[in-house]
Amino acid sequence: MTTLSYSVAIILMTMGLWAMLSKKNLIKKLMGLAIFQTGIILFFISMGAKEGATIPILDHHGYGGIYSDDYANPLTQILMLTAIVVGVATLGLGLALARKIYAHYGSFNEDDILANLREPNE
Amino acid sequence: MSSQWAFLAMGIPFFTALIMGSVGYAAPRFMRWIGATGITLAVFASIGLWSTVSTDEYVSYFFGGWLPPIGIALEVDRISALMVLMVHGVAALAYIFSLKALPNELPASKHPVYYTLYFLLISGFVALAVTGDVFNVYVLFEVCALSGYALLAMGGKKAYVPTFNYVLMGSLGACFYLIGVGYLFIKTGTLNMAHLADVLPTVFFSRSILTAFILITVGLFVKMALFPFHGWMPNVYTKAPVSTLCLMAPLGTKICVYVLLRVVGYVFSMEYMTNILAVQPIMMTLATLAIVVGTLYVVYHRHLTRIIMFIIVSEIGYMVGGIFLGQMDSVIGAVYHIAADALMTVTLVMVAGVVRHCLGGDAIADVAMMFRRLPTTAIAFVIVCLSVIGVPPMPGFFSKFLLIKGAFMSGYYGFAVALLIASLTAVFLFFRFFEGYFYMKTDNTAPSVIQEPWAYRIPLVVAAIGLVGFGLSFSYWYGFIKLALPLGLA
Amino acid sequence: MLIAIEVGLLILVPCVAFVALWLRDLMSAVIVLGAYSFLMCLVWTGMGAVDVAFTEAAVGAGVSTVFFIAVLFNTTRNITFNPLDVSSKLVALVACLGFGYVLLQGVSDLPDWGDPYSPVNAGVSTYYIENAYADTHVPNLVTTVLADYRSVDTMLETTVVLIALLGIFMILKKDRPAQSDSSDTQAHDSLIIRLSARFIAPFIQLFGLYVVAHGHHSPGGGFQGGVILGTGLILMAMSMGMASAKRLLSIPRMIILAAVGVLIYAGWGAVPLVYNGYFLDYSVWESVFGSMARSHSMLIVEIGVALTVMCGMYGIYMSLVSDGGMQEGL
Amino acid sequence: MIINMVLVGLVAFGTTVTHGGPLHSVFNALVGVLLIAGLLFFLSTCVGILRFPDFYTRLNAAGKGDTLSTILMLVACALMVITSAHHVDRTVVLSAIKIIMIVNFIFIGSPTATHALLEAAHWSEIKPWKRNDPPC
Repeated sequence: MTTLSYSVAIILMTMGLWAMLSKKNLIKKLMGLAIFQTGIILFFISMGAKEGATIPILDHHGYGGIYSDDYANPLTQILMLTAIVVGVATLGLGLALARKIYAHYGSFNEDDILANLREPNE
Repeated sequence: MSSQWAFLAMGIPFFTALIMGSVGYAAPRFMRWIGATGITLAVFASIGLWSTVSTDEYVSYFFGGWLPPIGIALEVDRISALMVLMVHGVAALAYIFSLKALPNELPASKHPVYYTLYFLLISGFVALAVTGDVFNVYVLFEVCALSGYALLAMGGKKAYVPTFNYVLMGSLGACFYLIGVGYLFIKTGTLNMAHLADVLPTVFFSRSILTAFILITVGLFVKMALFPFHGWMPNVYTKAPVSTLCLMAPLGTKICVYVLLRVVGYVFSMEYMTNILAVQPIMMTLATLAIVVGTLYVVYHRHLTRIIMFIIVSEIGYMVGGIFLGQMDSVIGAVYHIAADALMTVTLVMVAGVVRHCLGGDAIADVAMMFRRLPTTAIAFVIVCLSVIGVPPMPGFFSKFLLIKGAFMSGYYGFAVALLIASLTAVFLFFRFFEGYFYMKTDNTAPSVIQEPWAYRIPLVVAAIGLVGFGLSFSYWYGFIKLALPLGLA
Repeated sequence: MLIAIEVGLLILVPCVAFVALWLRDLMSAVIVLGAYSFLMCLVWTGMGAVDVAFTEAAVGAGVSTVFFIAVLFNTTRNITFNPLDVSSKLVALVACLGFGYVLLQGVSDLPDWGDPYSPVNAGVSTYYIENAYADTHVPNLVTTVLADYRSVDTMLETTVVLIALLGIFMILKKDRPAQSDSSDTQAHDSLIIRLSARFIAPFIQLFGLYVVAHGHHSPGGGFQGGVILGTGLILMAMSMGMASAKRLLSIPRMIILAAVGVLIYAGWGAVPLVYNGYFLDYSVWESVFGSMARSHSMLIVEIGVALTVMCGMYGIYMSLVSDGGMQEGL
Repeated sequence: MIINMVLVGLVAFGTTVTHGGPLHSVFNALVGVLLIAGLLFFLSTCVGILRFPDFYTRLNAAGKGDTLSTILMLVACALMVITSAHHVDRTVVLSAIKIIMIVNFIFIGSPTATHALLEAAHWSEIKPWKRNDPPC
């Protein structure tokens, strides 16, 4: 479990990076971005996990003492909430741009778009 | 409480943007007055912050009243106060310029939204310069980047493809930075910059810190368009509207350089960078290459906007080189150059915008026409060119002098040579523009002088005067910056 | 806990991600990506991050899938193929290998998974867990840290949603409204769908409000509640047609509401400035609310967040699906 | 409605059952039976989706089997929440009621979604499968 969850996070990030760099389709690139970001989130969440801890909501309003070992780390979760929301905002903007590109060049494919760009009378 | 200035400098543009967003559709007539009030107040706030820092040296501001490792703090030293002053000064100039430039570029129905994003972008830049929390930097990167994407995409049909690439590259840079922060966080358990600087020396010799260093620097390099990662920048900036460019080109990359200084100089410490990692040769090679490549492209291109973009690429090389040289003088030179270069770039971009709008193009021939027809612009252009070349009373001279001095002191002669070559190229470039005035056959025989609108002339004149003033007051700034430098500089 | 299930999920997740990237039909790839997000939620729930899982379920699996589909609906779902470009693949391969290598190098000396005494878990977070309830009287620690200790982050994050809404609106907006041929926008109207959407939508809204208001005691809060409220509106827009959706909440009104949402947040935080306190320092409200000052303030800022996120998600959907024209949609 | 009544009755009855009594094991067995039945229906759904020849028949399998199996499993969950609690208090009953609400929404939402898909297929003129066509 120690290396597994970090490794999975790294695999996901690498996969996302691969898609962003090598895929020709703009939508696939955005999917790669989404996968990259989930990889990062998994990385952060797994660093804040604790063996045998419960969710970070205090039982019975903290009555009977609060022990930090009993609750998962809230800090990493906040950071990742931020990252998720930022991710969806970026995704929306990217999709809007992809939509505009499709409207002008009639394709999501990077090569077609570049070929179209070079044509002088486009 | 004088430390309130630290918040007001970022809060005033933020609230201005929100008020604009709320009333923009109901009362579009008031937009420019709200904006003018906001930017004036913001400039006052930054001056207040500057004077506070001149006496107190250091201002901390704790959001929510929680002390740093628990809450988020703004930490303003003298350098960041200078950066705030720079951002607000440039933003004020750009705002005045955009009042006239924007109606030429965008339909009026988009103006309220445009200015909302514009002010959010300004507040994001300011906050990046003053925040003291490494994760907050990521969020602010995204605030700046997203509003930047939207503003840059306004350049019309040609701008969409470069902007899409910029979305990918910008997100990639921010993600790299975030992973790096993750590695730092997992070894130290804190996100506050000052606290990190305290905790890090105990874990200096671990691989994860090395990984964190690599990822953070690479992420910042992508964001600031240093040489191997510069591909996205010239394309997206040349296609953007000029009023966006006035804000993005001077500040977007410079602020990232400052963040790099903060992260490398204050969090990792210069000692880690030079003695433990010994990455200095790699970084200096990158910086030198950036200068050389930028210079080559400058010679190659024939349009003013594009030339400015590659000047930026090489100037980024100056600053990164100055930071990684690790000498006291070179770091002062780099910081001074960040501010000077922001002023120079905004002037150059405004000149390009005026030429584009008044003369209909920005090729070399059009620029040469400028000397005949737009005298005010031409004078500003000459002044800024002198500064780019590095003629003595101008700020470009002092920063270059300090950088070359630092390069010689630490033995990176290649960097010094690259700087000199860049200066020579600037001379060449300037004369290429200027020769057009003498030798070019103009097709219409009696070129008439046109008057630029006031909204173009005021910022140009102010920027030119500011440039000269910034150069003349160099000794003051030298002492001012020197007191805030990171520890461990020779 | 059930380690076996978690290991299985962790192995399954990259496989599903691979399939999502590998599929040649964009619509199917988007659906698989939604499934991937959902599996990710399960993994995070297993690690005790319920709030993150909730957000991912609402945002990653829900709304972003809808955004993808909204774009694909207007464009194409096919991928065109060009001859294999070896050099770019090679560059990407080298970059990915380098990146993976650097990351794996860093992993080797990280603390163990689930170690309660690792620096992350023993550092600042201990303070949050042990003192948050005494400081704020809110049992959900995530909400506490989100809306009080690190509230500037949250404010900026809400701003990011606002920026995305404004940016997408500005990018997609047509300069002139297109000639509206509203001939067959309602052609595919179905009674069953409309009725059941009408029946379910109020419950969705109610649930969204519950999530916003109950975020102090259970997983949830402004973001999740806002997204749920937004999906309720999206459901109405899908089933009732674009025209009635615009009657419900037009785009300018939506932008104003989204800005007002952030303004509620920032304005509430700016009140302490009058009393010479720090920005977002809720303790000045103690004269009004007593010891619950921070708790109530959190509720108010969460309402601001929910307003912005609701308008943001709905506005982004409307812009994307109607191609900025706001004339016709799904 | 009837399902709801039955469910609420079951849950209410479940709350009265004491730990370790004979009825408790009956309830546990009921949970097991419901879970297994749900899994079986899921299995048949999978087989249907894979084996049926065209879109309409596949959707038939998916829509019906999926709804029923999900509901069965959720009912099992609702009962399990009650029976596995050490002592029945407000939060336990609330969770059970929430699960019953989910059952209701799935009961409405899932068939509507199936209907929407079918209608979309009809509009895009996908022909139903005839006996002699090759399976697509």
